[in-house]
Amino acid sequence: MSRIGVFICHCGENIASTVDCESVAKSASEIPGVSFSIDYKYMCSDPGQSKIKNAIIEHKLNGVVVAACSPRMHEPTFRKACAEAGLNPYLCEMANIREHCSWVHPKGEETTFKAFEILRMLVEKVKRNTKLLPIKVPVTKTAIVLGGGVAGIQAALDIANAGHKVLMIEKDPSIGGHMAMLSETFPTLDCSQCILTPRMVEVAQHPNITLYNYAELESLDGFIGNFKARIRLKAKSVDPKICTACGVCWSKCPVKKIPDEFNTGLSKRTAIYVPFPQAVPNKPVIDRTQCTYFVKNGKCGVCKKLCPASAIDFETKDEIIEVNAGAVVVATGFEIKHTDFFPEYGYGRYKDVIDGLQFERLASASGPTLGEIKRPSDGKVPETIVFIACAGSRDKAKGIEYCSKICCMYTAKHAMLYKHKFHEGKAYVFYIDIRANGKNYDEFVRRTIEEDDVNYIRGRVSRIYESNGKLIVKGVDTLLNAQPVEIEADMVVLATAIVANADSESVAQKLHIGYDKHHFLSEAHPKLRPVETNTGGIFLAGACQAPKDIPESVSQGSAAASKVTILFSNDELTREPQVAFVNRTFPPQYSSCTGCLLCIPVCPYKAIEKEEIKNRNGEVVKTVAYVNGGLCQGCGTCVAFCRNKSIDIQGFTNEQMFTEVMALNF
Amino acid sequence: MLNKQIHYSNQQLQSWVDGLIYKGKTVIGPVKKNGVTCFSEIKNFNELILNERTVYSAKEVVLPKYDILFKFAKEKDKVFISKNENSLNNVIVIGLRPCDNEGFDYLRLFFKSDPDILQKLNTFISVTIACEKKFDGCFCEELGIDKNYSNKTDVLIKTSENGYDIYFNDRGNEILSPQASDVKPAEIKKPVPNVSIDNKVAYLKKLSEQYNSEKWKIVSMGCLGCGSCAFVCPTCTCFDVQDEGNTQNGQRLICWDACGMGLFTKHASGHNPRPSQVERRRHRIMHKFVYTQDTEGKISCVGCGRCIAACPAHLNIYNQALQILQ
Amino acid sequence: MEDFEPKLAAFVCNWCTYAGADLTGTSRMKYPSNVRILRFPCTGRIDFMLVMKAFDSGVDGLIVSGCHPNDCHYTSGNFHAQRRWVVFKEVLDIMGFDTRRIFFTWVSAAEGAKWAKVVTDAVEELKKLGPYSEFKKILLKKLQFPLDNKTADREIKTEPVIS
Amino acid sequence: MNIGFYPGCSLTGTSKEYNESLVAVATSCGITLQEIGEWNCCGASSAHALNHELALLLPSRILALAEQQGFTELLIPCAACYSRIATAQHQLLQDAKLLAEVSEILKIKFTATIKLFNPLKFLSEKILPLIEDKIKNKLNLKVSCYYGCLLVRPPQIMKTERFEDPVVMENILAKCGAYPIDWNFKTECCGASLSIARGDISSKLSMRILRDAADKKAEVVAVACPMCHSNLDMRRPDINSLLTAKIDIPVLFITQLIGMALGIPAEKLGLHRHFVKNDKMVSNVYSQNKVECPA
Amino acid sequence: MNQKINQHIAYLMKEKGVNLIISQAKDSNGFVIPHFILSENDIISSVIAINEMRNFFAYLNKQEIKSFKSIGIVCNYFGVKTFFQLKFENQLKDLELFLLIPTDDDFIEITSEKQAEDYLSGLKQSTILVDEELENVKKMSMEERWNYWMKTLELCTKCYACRAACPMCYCSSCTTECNIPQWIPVPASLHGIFEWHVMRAMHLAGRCTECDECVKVCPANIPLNILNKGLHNKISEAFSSDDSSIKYALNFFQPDEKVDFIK
Repeated sequence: MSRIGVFICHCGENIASTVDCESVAKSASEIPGVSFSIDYKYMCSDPGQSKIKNAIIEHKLNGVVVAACSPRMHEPTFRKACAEAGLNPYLCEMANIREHCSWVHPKGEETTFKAFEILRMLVEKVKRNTKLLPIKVPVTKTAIVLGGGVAGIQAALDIANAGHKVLMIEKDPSIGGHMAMLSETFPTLDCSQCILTPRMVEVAQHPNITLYNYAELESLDGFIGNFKARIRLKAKSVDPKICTACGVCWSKCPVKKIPDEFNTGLSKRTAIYVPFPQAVPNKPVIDRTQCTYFVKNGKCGVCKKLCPASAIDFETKDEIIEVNAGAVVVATGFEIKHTDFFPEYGYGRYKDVIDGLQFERLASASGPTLGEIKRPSDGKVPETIVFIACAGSRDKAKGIEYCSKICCMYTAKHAMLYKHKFHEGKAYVFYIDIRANGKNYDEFVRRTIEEDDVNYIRGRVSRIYESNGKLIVKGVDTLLNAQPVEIEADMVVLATAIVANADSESVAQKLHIGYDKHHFLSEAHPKLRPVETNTGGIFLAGACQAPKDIPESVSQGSAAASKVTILFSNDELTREPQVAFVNRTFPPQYSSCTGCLLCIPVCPYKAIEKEEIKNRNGEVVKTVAYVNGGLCQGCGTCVAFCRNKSIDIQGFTNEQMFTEVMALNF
Repeated sequence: MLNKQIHYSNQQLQSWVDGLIYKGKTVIGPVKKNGVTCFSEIKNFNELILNERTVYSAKEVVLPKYDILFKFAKEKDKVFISKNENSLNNVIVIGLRPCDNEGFDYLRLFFKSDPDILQKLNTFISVTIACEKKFDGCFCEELGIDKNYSNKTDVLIKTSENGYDIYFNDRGNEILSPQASDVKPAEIKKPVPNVSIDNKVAYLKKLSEQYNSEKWKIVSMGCLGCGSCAFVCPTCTCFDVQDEGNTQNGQRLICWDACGMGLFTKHASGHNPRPSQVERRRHRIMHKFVYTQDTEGKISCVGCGRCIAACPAHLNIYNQALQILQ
Repeated sequence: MEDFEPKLAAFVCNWCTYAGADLTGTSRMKYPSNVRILRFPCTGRIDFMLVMKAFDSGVDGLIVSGCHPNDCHYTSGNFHAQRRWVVFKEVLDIMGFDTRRIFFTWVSAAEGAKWAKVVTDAVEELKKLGPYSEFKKILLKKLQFPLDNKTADREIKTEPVIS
Repeated sequence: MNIGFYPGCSLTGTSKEYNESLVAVATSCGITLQEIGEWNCCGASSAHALNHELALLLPSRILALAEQQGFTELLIPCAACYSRIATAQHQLLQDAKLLAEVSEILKIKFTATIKLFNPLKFLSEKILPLIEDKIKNKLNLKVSCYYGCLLVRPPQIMKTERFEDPVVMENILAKCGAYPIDWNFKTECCGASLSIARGDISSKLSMRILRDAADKKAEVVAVACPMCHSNLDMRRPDINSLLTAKIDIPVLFITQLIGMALGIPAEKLGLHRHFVKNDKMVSNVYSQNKVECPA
Repeated sequence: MNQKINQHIAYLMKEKGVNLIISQAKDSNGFVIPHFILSENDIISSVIAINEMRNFFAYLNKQEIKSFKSIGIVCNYFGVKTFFQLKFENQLKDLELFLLIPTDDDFIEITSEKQAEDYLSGLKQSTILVDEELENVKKMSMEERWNYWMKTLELCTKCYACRAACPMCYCSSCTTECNIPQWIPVPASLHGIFEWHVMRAMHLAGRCTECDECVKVCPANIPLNILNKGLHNKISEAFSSDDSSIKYALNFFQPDEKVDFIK
């Protein structure tokens, strides 16, 4: 028999001004099942709450309905009060007679009756409420950081420094990502290698961080706090423990014609190689697609013979290891469009039309030209360079309508570097708008224009073509009363668009997270939860979510790390018990679920899986749906979807909603 | 006992029925609703369909598919109840067949201890039409029911050369109110009870020996477990009681139920004494031919063949019984 | 049918329309008091059976409202609900049910004014349509009281039972 | 094998030689160009600047007539006509209501799904596979292929491959033994639309095109559009007036070059109709091998 | 069944260890009824036109029939459609099925889902189903439609023959049997019947294979299939932009798709 306490709040005058609380309290006491009903001026105040607590103890209530403001406001308060009085908090419901009744209707008998009817519906619902306990999910305190760029490194270091284990997975032979390829970084022009390499070394040496370089995530299953990941360690053919990185192998390797990815194709590398001098780990790797031993099955093997430490073994295979983790930080970074993407700039035919990253390599001291700006075609120092901003970005026709955010800044930096290295050189920058909105950013661009007299032309470049050794750049200057401009340049640098990695779609599918139409990974909420995703326990950092510069990537790395440390702050994850469950019945039927599993695609959180019910000697008796309490966020879409009502959701069960709807009429 | 006899022409019969309706009697007869023949109140004679066997039996008149037993309401702390009085006085059911009357006769035996329903069964006046030919699926003769004679009715109409010979007893006399002149004592050939029927009934009783035979499995394979055979059968009486309403007021309803359905014998614990269609089909056949011989003293199947027509797989209950007995 | 006061229920999603109705309250906008609001975690949770039960309990109209597409707190609840309503509305249309009495809308947490307008328009429309008498005819059970010839059967004292 | 043929006004007027050479090349490859009956002007000259509805209806009527007369494929050699008809087809296929309206006005029921051929598609899909073994005279001329604008723009409708740097003409002429040169003004505008209003601007633009061809030592310029030809050939005196060093590179239609390669006699190809003399270049092409190919 | 099928049935039972064939036969009054073949001598030859054949897949929901493990079913196009849909819904799990589809004098045998899909895609079936009863119901005004349905549904006695004969109604505990809460009123009052038929139509939306068994078995011959056909047409027309790999439209959605009646 239900013994329900009804507590009607005056909310000062907010409710009492239009609703006659006493008569509602009186008529509430007549509702069958209500054994205590009072009204009070401020229910949410301390005296108000103690009235509730005393009533629970004194009248042995097994259900409480507080008729006051919106549950979105004070439901936690009143539920905590009931819990303190020993009543399971989920047996307390709120009837919203303020926002939905007293404030929006005139004073009168009609409004009082409506308040009573709202109250009665909740009383009927409370009669069907059951005791619920928050869900406890164990948490494995190891984090996986996918991607070794600056964002990944920052996240890994923060999590490791917080005392948790980190597994970093990097698909290239060395960590460092795109930042390692840069020369200097805006706005302070400090050398990218100098600020990044110490961090990379710190990652390599950190006791809590295990670095899997030249490795990819094969699959990820499980849910927040209990992920099971399978990592594919690509065969390096060189045993890092024995190898002393003496350099004999990559100096003697006969295959020297492979375009070096790190130097963006401006120089060549050998089949066995270390991407760049400051690589971490600084051990070589054999590129099996190019090495003649693999391509012409066993022809060469020079490196193996010459290796003093005999660390080279061609027979090693890809290895798949299984790890457990509690959270995943995705920091897989970005790619840029290459010059062949632009028909109007020659389909990538002209050697001296290069992209921003290639210019970075030219300007970098460890680059192919050791920091000298030289034309890739004939190696001469270019007298005139034209920089073209927004190459591909903000261009609907090219399908990239967003702004790549950092090109204005690095174009200004490139121009400044060029002028510092070659004072007499002439630099032009074609731009639409200069977006320099970071700290000291605009000052940096003004310095490029005023001190290094790079002249900025506001206009687009329509075509580039080569004519007797010169690159004719046909553009327009929209500020000088729209005069067409034609510049004979020695080199053209395109600030090409930043796009998502080619494999970002498959990574997102492996992690069951969303991605937008440009294949950037989708955050849970653009403003309020930028580093989280819709899947619990998976966080984002850096340019994989959207184009961003180094300061932002680093701060997102730290933000994701803080989310992970919050998750790992206690051993168990407690969650609201508003979670779906598939019903179970007595043996021959085991569950009313027919196993049609049509509900699996309905769940936005992929919380519904197939479960095979086995009998004592292990045979599968029935396959039914199973809701993973850890992942379910309690939206209830599956409950309304299930034909024979086999799935129900705690807090909004079928029976509760049924009685609430039927209480509508009386 | 049908002791009197008069002769009506076609026209006279029609004007008699229209007269009854005009006099305010409720006349219920077989009508075609949306392509389905069932017993329902008629407003004039030519609504009647007299040449077909109805899909739904006349049991509907006495035991409707759902009926309100009583309504209840709670005021302050008292509960008030109002019984539902719907008696069948001055109701005339026309278009019955001899097998229907046998059905009603069985119902009178079955409900002998339930005053309300018994009172209903005995108040309405039944007008039976003898069958010339058997409809498809009928097997009343095999069960000893004479298809063109029934003494368990108030009025019996038999077609003759130019019209109808009508035999009636004194209850029938009230509604016919014939002129004395054309009333003749009924000379009607009462069927001689042939002995083969009694040993047919005894033969059917042997079904209980076959209770555990494997043949039930084969016989019941075609049964899908729906309720259509029970709901069209004139002698099926199983019912389910349901309450509808809310915490203030509501009503108690009695509605048809069928032993064929899985839920019929399911216990609250989940155990089901008749777990599969084999047991359910066996129960239906045994109930119709064996169990009622002990309780009511006669088999409760009247051989009307309605269940065969309504069954999704057209299972023939009589042939199946014989098949089990071979 | 001026003096007819329609009985209107509203199935709303907790994250958007319920919050929108709260906002209507906090900004003290007025709307007719015929509506009774029921809270659901998401429009995805609104079952077509519950819509039928609403009409079973004698309402004259029903508002079903939730987050705008792509606003759903659970990302796709409203999309699934939308597809279900397309099919449900079709079967009611074929059966001749008066689907004008079901008002499907999207009201976000910021659209307090829109919520007031939705309720006012709904009540206006229902006043024009009048009570849903055809459907109530077949709802024979609860609605034909008080009892005609009632006989007191027994008294029930509701004294507090210490469980 | 026959194909619907829409000559348009220029092929029957100022560029008669394009028509003659096209027909000659087609017949020698066994393709009959069947002119569609009572065709009307495609509205290229001014319609699309003055009246959108007229600009749609004129080409739509051509599509309707072709479909009505049972053609499944339609060759439109002039780039301007092709651009107008292809744009109309694009609009009709995207908007069923518009198609219904237009067929209502034209009183002809049609679906506008006929396959259109611009000169490049026709040459590469229909002619190229056939002339492999029919080459009589190797052209061995340095040729710069000029595409102009209408054959490649707007890319969504024309759907030409590598629309900024097309290579279709180069491939065809290479098969005919010519040496196509890589130059930069393939798709630059020759100022055709201003040729009447501002002759000076179109002369300057055409001059720049020819100057680049001359720089690259081209011996002949191949074109596939009457307007390009008229600007580069007919306007040569004005162009030369802007230059210190005269440019006398002849400008021929690609069909004429192919015709010469197939050995079709010069008169049949209308080579004598050009302003810039080309008899010296033509004679040494034919003189390589004396055999005259039968008419 | 024709000669070829009978021989094949005999072969299946002897070699392939199939121990039950659900065939079809005509009874004395010409009704098509299920004919269960347990051994060779049960095989009979009866001539049934292909469109007269019925869909007996509902028998597979019975525990006693499932226990035969390896079963053959004689069926027509709708049978194959049902088989494909049941396989799609992970039913018929531990059953080995042999579908025998009689053509004029020969037959086609289907055992796997793939074969069923090819067979179905072979027959170009229009996505919009034409049914003149549905047409003239749609033409009626709302009141007429309501009265039409109240008149037809009035005869329903809730015998649940439509549920028993429907192969897609395989739920071990149907929502009608759920009494906490009592979703569907048990008595056959007009309101109870209305809610039952709306629920049945909704539960079959997008899954019904239009074999019309429900209409054939309904003693009150209520035109149930026009509800299913109406929904089938609505689904294929409203969600026509889903690509063909989507077999069930109601648990799928296209990003930012719009519906007109939601303001």
